[in-house]
Amino acid sequence: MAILVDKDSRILVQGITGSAGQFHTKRMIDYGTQIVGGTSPGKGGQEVEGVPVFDTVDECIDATEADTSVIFLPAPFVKEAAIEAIWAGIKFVVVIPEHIPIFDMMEIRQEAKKYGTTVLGGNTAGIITPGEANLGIMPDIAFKPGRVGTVSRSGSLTYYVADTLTRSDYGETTCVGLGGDPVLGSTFDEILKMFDDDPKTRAVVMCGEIGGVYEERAAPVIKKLKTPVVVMIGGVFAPAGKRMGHAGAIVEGSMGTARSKLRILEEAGAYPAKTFSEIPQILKGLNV
Amino acid sequence: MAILVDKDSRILVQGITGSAGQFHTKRMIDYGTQIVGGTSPGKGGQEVEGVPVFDTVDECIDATEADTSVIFLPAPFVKEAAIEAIWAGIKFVVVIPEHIPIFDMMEIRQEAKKYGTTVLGGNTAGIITPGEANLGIMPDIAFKPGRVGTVSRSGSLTYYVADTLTRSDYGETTCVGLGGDPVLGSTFDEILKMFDDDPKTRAVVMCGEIGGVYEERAAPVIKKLKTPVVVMIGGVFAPAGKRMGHAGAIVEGSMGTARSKLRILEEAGAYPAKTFSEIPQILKGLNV
Amino acid sequence: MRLFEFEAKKLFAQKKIPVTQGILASSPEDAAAAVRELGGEGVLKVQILSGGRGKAGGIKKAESPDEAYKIAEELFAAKIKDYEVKQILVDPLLDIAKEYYLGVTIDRANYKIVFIASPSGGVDIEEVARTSPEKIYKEKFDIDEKMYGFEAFGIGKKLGFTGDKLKASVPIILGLYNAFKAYDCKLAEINPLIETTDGKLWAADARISVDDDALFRHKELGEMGIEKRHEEGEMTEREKQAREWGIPYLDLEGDIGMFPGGAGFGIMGNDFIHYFGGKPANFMDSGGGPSPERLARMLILLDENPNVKAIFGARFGGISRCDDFAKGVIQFLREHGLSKPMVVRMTGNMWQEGVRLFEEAKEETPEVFEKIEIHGIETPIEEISKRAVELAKEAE
Amino acid sequence: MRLFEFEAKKLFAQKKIPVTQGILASSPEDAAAAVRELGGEGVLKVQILSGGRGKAGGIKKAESPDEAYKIAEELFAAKIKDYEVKQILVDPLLDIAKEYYLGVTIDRANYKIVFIASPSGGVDIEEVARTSPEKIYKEKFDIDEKMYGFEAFGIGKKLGFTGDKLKASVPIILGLYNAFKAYDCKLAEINPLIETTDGKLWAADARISVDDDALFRHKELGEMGIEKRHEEGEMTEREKQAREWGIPYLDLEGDIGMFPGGAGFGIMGNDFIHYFGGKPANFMDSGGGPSPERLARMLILLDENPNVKAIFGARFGGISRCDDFAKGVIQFLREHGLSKPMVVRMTGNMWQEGVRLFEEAKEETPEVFEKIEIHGIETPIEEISKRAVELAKEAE
Repeated sequence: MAILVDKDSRILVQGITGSAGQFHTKRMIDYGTQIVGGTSPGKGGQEVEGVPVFDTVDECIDATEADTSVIFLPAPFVKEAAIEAIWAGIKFVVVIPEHIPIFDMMEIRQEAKKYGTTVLGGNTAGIITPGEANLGIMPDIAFKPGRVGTVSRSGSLTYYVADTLTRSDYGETTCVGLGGDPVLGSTFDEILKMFDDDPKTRAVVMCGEIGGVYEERAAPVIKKLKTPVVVMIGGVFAPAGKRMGHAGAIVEGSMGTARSKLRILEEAGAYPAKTFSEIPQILKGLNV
Repeated sequence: MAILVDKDSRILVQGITGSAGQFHTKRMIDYGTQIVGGTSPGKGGQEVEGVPVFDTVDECIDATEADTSVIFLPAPFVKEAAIEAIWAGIKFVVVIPEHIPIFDMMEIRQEAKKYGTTVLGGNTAGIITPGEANLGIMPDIAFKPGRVGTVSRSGSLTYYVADTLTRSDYGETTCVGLGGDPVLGSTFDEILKMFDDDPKTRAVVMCGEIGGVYEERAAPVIKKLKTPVVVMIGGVFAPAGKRMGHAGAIVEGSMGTARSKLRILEEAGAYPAKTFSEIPQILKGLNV
Repeated sequence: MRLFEFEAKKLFAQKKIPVTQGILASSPEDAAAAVRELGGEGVLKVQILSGGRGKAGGIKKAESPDEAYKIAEELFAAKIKDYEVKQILVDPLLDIAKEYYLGVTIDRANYKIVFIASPSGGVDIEEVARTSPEKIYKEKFDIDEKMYGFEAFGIGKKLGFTGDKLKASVPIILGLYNAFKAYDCKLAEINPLIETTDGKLWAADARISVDDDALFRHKELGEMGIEKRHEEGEMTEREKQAREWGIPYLDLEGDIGMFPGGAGFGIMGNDFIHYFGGKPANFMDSGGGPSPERLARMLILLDENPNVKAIFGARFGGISRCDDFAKGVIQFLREHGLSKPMVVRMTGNMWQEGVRLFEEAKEETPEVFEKIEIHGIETPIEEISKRAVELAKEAE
Repeated sequence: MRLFEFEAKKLFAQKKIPVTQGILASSPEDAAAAVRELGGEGVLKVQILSGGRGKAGGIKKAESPDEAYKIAEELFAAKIKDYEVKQILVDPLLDIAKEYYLGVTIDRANYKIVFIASPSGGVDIEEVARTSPEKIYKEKFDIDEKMYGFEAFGIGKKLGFTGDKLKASVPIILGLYNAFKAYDCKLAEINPLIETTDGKLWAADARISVDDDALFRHKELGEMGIEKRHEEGEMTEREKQAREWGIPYLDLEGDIGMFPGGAGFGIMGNDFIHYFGGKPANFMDSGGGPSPERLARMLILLDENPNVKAIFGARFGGISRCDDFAKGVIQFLREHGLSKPMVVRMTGNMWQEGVRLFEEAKEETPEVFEKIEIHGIETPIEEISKRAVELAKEAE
């Protein structure tokens, strides 16, 4: 078992004919990921790495029964692509590009909620269920199948955490990159709930960082989970970021510092790890 | 019993301080209609005909528990007023003014559907439940309590039909003016269903006229009603109106003529009346 | 409010739709010069507020400036579909490979905006809709919905476009939808959308009808020289007079002058007259509670119409009062007289008083009321209709 | 992208918000002339891309042109909050009766636009939010929602406005919301919104931050002279150099040069150094698969920084390969040398090959690699952090 993506996921690459699309399509296929089709408006009928290209997501689904999409397109085109996929019935969309306009991601999220679709990103390294499917740009090398899930805003932290889990023989069920953009398609709490429902996931490592309020938002959910959550928050010693004017301060209040995030998550029952090497120690203590 | 409005309706007049608002507030009160408040942004605190005036619908509801609104405002202000009322929780809104922009009425209708609100108009003479409440600009004189409902796009036809029913001693449960504008807040089928659910309404007289497709749309509903429907359609001999370009013809097809309306409604089981005097004869034949 | 083709094209051009760049001509000289500027040939299209110009002879090809002069001279002299021709749009000639149809309107029954597209564009699109509905593609939108690029792309595909033409069709489809929304349209059409032999797409004709009731929020149209207007071409002199007086009025072909109340009853009264074998000469709407002046004007319109043989009058005293109505009519009759027989019925508010006033007036000045018959609530309106038909027959 | 006050006011004015009509001055002469034009008095406000100008002495009242000249001279010479002052906005003096706050931003946690209003505007609004939250009124909107007039009216009422001022507040509230939406803002604020003693409302200050990632669709800003920019004022020379090279870089106060991979690990690596008693000298983001040239530039930034005592290097070979990383670093070391000790760890893709390349290079030219320590996957990153702290301490 895993969450969101596995060996049966039928994956569509939006923007498959671009250079990043082509490059990562090959990588994903090499990993064994089931890439069933791609889209590139006006280039329907071509092939990329043996994968058929379609003009529209509708056509791709009709021909391939794709149910999952990963987007490799310049940021200005992401909103249209994601909403096209959502409307067409794709249930999981991974937005790799960074610099998605905030209003666009808000709109994508709104449509996703209407249609019951999960969106990751923008600016995510993607998601991997080791041994089954690798969607995005994450390196295979850090991962191996196992029993701990990870969720992080940062690609590089995901690699370090997975590497730690892999070398300590825990391995991973699924590793989820939420993305580094200021407004994200999914939040920690949503992914944590999915892990909680996955019988194979025995614990989750959640990596957050300074800024924003997505980590804090996870606290009430963590209180209710059966699955233990180990938490690392980067930026305890980072210089204070700039607030978005008075309005930002009024809306986000005292949230957003690494210390506030750690405090709130600890209070909710998460197990804090300062360094990667502490993670397997904590898991061992929890009999995971 | 009655539909949509009765002696317990708590009615708010939006635009109560305008000349039409003042004039008809007095008329409605004189009829015994329960007018509990009015609104006029910036004039909160005043009184009109002994009725308290508020700045906003929210405030009016808080103070008076209004549940119904009748709008007397210039057409450009109607959209805001209607949606304010709908959002505030008013369940029935009567739009008296004519010349409401089509897009505005579409938007009002959309919000009304979201909130489960019924809207009549624009360009309606209003609605009357004889002996209980008179909302709008309909003359009292034609009406008396009874057992037949009426629904019409035209105010003047409503008076003639009610006059006929009154003088033939059938009387009326409720008389509903849908309004004369091209896009309306409610349609025949919706009002017919309400009458069908009203135990006191023994028959309904529906008056339509040439143009539009609201009459045709009622046909599938009429087939299912327990209550008999007498139908009059004006414009059998009217000169053909102009079509709205090719697009209009494509969308509305062969609908819109008085003859097509009559044919479709007769096929659905409605009883056609050519003249007013035929109405009581038909009703008698139906043992109403 | 219907726009002229050249006006609609201005609005489309603002939404990035490629429209043919024609030249507006107000004289045969202009038309010849325009054709010269377009390289020696062009299409002359009369600018009138009506469809079916082509079939009515309002669109002609000119292959030289001289020919353009001659054609324009004829067009300016003619009436096309009852409209005087004041302007001609001289468009470049296109090498047509294929014609498409694009249109947007409101589906009132379902409260949706409908975008309509067909690969079989041109004059016979309505025929296509009837006989080959599978060639008509419709997409519905809520009033607050925008059209996404991928939706426009999907419509372009349905039209059969591929490659560069498909890409070129997307902004046209979006532009048409956006123009419809931006200008509170009741209708926006490109028919035909022309694909030329060199693979380009052009909006060769443009039709827009703006919701008159929404003009108050479209000052930008005025700034573009598009003013609120009425469609004079089809109006009779009497209709123009009535409009000046603010009275909704339409001339019909019969001989009974209709002097009724609201529009709804006006339409029904017209039917009643027909049921009893007569034909109304007009349609008219009094509005609620007409002033004595308005009543007088309504009667003048009927009295001065030579087609009118008899007048059918009906008043329902609703908010207004029948006695006020009676006073207004009596005053007019005494001041102007009436050359036609008239039958009038009053019912509703103060009808008895109205009848009494007429009877009193008749006693005072019987000569004025000789041909006037007054009824109250006791006579059904159907009887009055029948009587009006009789009066008209007697007057023949 | 933060806008200057005078730029934000231009955008507000386009949305019909009444902004004070100030005059922009680039010299003391300009400032004096501006005050003369405003009738002999005015407020001089430095135009810098930072809040808190008032408290930092960047807003001064002048009661004569001469005084304006003197104040402007001082302001142009000073640095306000680390920013050079290049322009001063000279605003008319207002007779202030009361100050309000209006702001719009994004509530990221709830995916809503939030409109914020308070009757207690002015510099201390954040304090008000903390101590008197009941004086802060918030209204949330979905991203595709417009604000209706009656909603704006409701907000105006919450601010305590009545009568004409209430009516005047509606277009200001709508205009602020519409500006926020129209320009893809992250923030739009009017603080203070001033009520003058004569009962008028004025947006006396204006703050807008536009989403940089959405600038591609706001060509109209460029047409208004508002170009994409960076906030130079607060940057060190090294930060400016890094930006020119396209390297995300921030100077910190410590002595350990951070040469890590992605931003996420960069933030965490900074914490690790602290956990072991050290202090990083910088934050840096390599981006994915940095070129040899980029690696060289990253190292130059550290080597030329006199504060840096030792360098902490970490590479996770993900999509990129550790051997490529090793080659780039080795090439730099051979060409430029490195004056600081460095400890480097490689893990992930091809880490063994990376370590081998370093070892080979060390054998070939041991003098170059004297102060370079290379580790592979077997040494945890925490050990490397600890070692970097030791190296820095040794170097003191």
